[in-house]
Amino acid sequence: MSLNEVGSMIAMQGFSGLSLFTVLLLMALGLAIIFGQMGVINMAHGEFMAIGAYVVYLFSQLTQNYAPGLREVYFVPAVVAAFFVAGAVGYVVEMLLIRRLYKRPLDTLLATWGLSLAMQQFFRSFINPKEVSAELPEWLLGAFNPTPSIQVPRNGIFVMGLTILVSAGVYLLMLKSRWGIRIRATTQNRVMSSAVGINTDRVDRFTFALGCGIAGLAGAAFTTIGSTGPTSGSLYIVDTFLVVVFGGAANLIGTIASAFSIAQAQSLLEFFLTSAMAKVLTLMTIIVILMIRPQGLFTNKLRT
Amino acid sequence: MAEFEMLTIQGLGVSFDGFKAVDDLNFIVDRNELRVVIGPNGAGKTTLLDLICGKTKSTSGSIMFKTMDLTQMKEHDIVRAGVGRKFQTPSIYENLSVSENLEVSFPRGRSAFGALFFKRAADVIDRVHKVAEEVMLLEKLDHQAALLSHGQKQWLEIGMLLMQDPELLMLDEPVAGMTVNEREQTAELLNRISKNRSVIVIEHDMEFVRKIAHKVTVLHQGKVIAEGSMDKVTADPRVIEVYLGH
Amino acid sequence: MQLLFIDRSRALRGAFSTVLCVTSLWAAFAGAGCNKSSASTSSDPAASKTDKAAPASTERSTEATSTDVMTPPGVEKSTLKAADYPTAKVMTTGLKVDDDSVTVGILHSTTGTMAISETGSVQAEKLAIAQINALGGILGRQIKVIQEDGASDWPTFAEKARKLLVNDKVAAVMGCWTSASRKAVLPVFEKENGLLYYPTFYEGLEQSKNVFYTGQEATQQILASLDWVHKEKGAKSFYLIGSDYIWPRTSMKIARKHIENVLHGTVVGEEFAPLGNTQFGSIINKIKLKKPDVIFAAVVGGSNVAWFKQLNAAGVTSANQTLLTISVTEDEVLGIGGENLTGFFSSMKYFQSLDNANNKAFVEAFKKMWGPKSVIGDVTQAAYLGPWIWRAAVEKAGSFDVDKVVAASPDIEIKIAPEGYVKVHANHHLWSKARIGKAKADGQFEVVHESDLIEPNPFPKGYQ
Amino acid sequence: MSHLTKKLGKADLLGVVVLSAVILVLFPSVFGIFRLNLIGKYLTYAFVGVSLVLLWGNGGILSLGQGVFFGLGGYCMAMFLKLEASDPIATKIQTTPGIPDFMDWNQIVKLPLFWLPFKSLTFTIIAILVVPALFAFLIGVAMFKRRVGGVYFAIITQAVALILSVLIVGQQGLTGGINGITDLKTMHGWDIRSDSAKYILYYVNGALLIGCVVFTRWVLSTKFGMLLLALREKEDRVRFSGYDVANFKTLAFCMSAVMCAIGGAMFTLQVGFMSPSFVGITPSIEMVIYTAVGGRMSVVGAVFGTLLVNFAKTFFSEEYPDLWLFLMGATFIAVVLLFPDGLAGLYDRYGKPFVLRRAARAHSKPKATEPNVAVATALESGGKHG
Repeated sequence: MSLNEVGSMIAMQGFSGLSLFTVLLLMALGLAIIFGQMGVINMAHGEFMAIGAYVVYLFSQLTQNYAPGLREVYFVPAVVAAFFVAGAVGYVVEMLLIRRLYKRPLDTLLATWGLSLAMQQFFRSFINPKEVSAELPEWLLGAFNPTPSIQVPRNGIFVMGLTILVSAGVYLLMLKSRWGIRIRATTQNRVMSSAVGINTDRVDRFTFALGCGIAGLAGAAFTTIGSTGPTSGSLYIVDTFLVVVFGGAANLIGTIASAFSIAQAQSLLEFFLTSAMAKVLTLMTIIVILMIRPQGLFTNKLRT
Repeated sequence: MAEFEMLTIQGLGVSFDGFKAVDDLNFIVDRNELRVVIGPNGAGKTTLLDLICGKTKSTSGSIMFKTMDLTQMKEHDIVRAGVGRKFQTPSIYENLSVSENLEVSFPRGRSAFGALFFKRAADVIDRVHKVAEEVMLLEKLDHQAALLSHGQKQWLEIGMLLMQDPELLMLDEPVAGMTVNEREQTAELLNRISKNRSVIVIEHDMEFVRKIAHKVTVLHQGKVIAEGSMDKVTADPRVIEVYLGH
Repeated sequence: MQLLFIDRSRALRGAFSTVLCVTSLWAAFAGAGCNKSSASTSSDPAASKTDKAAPASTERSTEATSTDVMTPPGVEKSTLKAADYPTAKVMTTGLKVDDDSVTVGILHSTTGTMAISETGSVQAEKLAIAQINALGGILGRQIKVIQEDGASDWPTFAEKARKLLVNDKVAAVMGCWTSASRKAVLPVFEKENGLLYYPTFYEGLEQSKNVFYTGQEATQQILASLDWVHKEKGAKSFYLIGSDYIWPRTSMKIARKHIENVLHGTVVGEEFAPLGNTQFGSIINKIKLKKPDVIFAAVVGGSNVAWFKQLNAAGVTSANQTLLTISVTEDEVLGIGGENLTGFFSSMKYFQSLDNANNKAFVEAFKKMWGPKSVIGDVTQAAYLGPWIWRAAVEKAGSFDVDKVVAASPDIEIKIAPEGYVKVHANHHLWSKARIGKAKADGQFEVVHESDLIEPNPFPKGYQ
Repeated sequence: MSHLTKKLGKADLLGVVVLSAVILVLFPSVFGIFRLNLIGKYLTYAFVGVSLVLLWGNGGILSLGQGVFFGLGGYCMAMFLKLEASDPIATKIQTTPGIPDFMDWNQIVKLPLFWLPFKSLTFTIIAILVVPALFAFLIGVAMFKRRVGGVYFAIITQAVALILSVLIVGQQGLTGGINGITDLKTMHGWDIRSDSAKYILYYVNGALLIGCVVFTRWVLSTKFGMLLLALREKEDRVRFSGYDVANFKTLAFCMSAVMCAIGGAMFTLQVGFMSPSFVGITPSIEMVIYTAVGGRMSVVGAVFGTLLVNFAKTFFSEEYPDLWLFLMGATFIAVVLLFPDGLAGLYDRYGKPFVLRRAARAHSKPKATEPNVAVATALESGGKHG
């Protein structure tokens, strides 16, 4: 093997790691907001991702049947729609279910698990029990070749771009906007926030909807790299939680760092070991580190 | 018996992300003394108790309880050494009855297996009754703790500490939320129990402080700014400035 | 006094909740049995239970009765009359057979993760049964169906298998999909002496008196396809990749032995991804590093979709890489997307595009019953064979008794099989052909190679 | 005079007696062996339910990895049975006779070392009790000493369950992989698949379950039990009363693990196989739900909750397979939202006032007036140990 090839391999493997990082981050962002800001353990997060994926599928079907000429462009509005549909469902779920459980975080876990079962069966009964596939536009298929020996997956670049966009958006929203201030104020002191005139119910509802919307966005993006089926969402849920917990729940930078380190570890280990061992080793390392630092990588040290 | 102070704190400091909640603090409590710590909000009073009982780890300095350095000990070991602590909001087990609350605090069967095979012997029942009488809850022994009035909950928590017969008792705002009548009774209670142990009390109610305090320490911004009798510290211009100037 | 009341209330609380629970549950639990028996005595054979229990498929025609089903061409309506086969003679072991009907079980997952795969099998089995009924049934008796849901959960499969055999006394069961579910029910079938027709291509290493395997065992699926790719593409080096469980592992073991000992090629890498794995970036890079002539793949489920999408995205397409898979049927293409598969090869015994009269009739009948958009994969076709093989064996034996049916089964031929022709081997597997299909963008396969009939060999010497 | 003494009085005993009557007398006299065997299987899940009442309901520690212990117990038992089923005569068609079939398929030619001791039943039984306890101890010490609790503990135990199931599936030569360890036949020559064996196993299982119920109630009635309840409410108060909280949690975790393992071993015996599908996350969470349905504070309730959900599952999946998951999901949500104390809570709210009225009338003495009832109810609703 020539030196050039080694270089290409390192480049491609590096991109694999980065790509996995952005995938994990996109999965985790929505949950980080919901879990980190609200303390709600949303076990149906994966199903909200599936909603996003199904929205893309729906758009793809409509395009195929009614406007085949739009195949190259339907994907972008589909992703945007995925955000709003999943967000809207999240809004309703918050209103009917989550609202009543803020004081009982472990119970949100059980209730949303029930929700996830029902949602899976909904997909199965009313959409399709089998896996479906949205027809992707050409520009998302295949690889981009910067040099003859380096192939960079286009869908990977797309997911990466989207992740950067969403992360930046979330960052600005949480830290710079009035909404972000309200959300953070509500998290830190609910009573005080409502006393100074923040409608905390509304803030909760929108925060939850935002988290779910981002999950839908992630699901939509993942139609380019993974499956769309009734149980597709459940493939992601444990990894997602680990990223959030490992990062230190209430901290966006922590989530990013955590997704990055988990992704790099897993992708490197996978390259040199078997996949099963890579998975086991990564998980174990996370657990061990969490035992040493129970509050995750990044926390705000608080006066107790 | 060697002569040493009950509690000697030297150069104690702790900071949270650069904010010094307690800073180079020196503090001595004698045997059988009832000391009251006062100071404006954020002066570091509660943090001081947290440091002594091990809830917060110090960044510098030492806390000697008799001959033991508490900064090196685990929370439960500190309690077993003889330091009891009442929290600011009454911290009792609302799901248990008053007698169960007291019994759970009895200093036997403290290991996990010990608790499993703990027998309610005559001495335990005896002690529960004695303490209940002390904290004026004898009538309520079989009541569920959740049903007690706020003041009674405070007493119950004090009772739970008395079950352990600590040599140093620390009470964070014991009369908060009490009626005038209950305050009277609490003052008497504190005077009774400080007969054979040292007690540290954090309190805002000056009238109450005057009733119980042997000596008063004033904290401000994590430092001791005055110490002495109630009359002496209330006359101290620095104390007046701290209280009025803010 | 007061404490006394507490005591009494505590005492009665246990009793109360017990009574409450037990009575409310009783109806549910015992009632399940009652309802079942009433359902199975209803007059409309395949339809009654079929309708209620059929997985929700929106395209499915709602009234699939025995009269409007299309039957295979060239099969005459059976002239056998139940009167010539008195129940006392054809059934001596307490099975659910009377003068008009015989009951069989269908046991697949309609819920849970496996529902994705097992739906097609249920549909095919119901089609075959409806056709048999339309042709006069079996020994003059109409077939009734009791369908149970294995819920993608192996103990549930065992539980339901026991229910079908012990409670419902079904004469045969069409069912199971994964090896794990088959392994879970196998002891039940052996203990209760039941009869199972198992449709999935699988790893072999099994042969039970009580099971007929209508799909390919591993050597049938693998050896011929490796020979073909070796001969046609001059392949020497292979990269093996599968999901991490018994079927891919056994298949890869057989493939490796064949590649190394028979084809004198090399295996340059072997990789097993955990089930449910969604990230193949690193594995794909490893493959690129090795530059194999052929990638030989057996990834399953949601992972399979991720694997092919990411493979395509990494620039690995049929233009620059030969890939042969043993885990992609037309069903899987739906999830993966034809555009990600175009030009890759799949080894199966059946493709929907097979060009013969049997298959054309089968596809038409299937679509008529289950909707024009239906897709038929290898396992679906194998599941369709089950009822036909059972019918042939029962009529040959002149009895529903399991022992007699089993004894009559070897050498049964199914000439109307959509895949062409199959014959039951003494080892309970089928003689069948191996076929290589080249994936097209529209989700169908173009058959590029067809072997001779291959003898099933579940315990291949030299491959273990 | 403390009402603690009343906690394990004849009243609670009666609850257990009723449960025993239902399990040991009522079910066997009404159901045939097929349904009874099914109930036996459900009752093995009830072990997990009971363990969760101790750990979660009273201790406030939610473990989403109870399946791990259920699986460990089940696998220990399965290994013993598999070795017995793999004698050289029964396996003579294998390349290496005398080892389990799945090992032979994976080119293993010698029994792995850790399988060897499982030839002994005594060792197996000890292992069923000790291995999960040890594992729980290790996790417990590591987590609780570091004060990992609440949500974090739940998620980490979930990850542990994931790791173990990935390991078991991945090491199929040693563990049987995803198929699990199947085709178990005899125990010291005794055919566990025969009807008579199923009856006996049902009773053994029932007796063990009742044993666990009694044990758990005893634990909850001791000072240890009170402290569990106490630290669920005010962990700091317990710590600053001189208790090493981590030790208490660890011991509770170990006890719950052993109970799950007994359930797992009985599962293997009654169902005839063990597979990694019990070790994973889904069964672990489902078992939490059984407990929630029965009432997370009520030991007897947990058993009934397990039976109820599983009866319903059997009924609905036979009759309305499509609806089943909707119903299951709705049940979870309803239990959490509307009846956080499950069946036992429902009884408290609707059944008990009725019972109390009856009791009051029966005694019809002037002392038994309304205020007394009110106090009794208030006391009751707090100290739910039933």
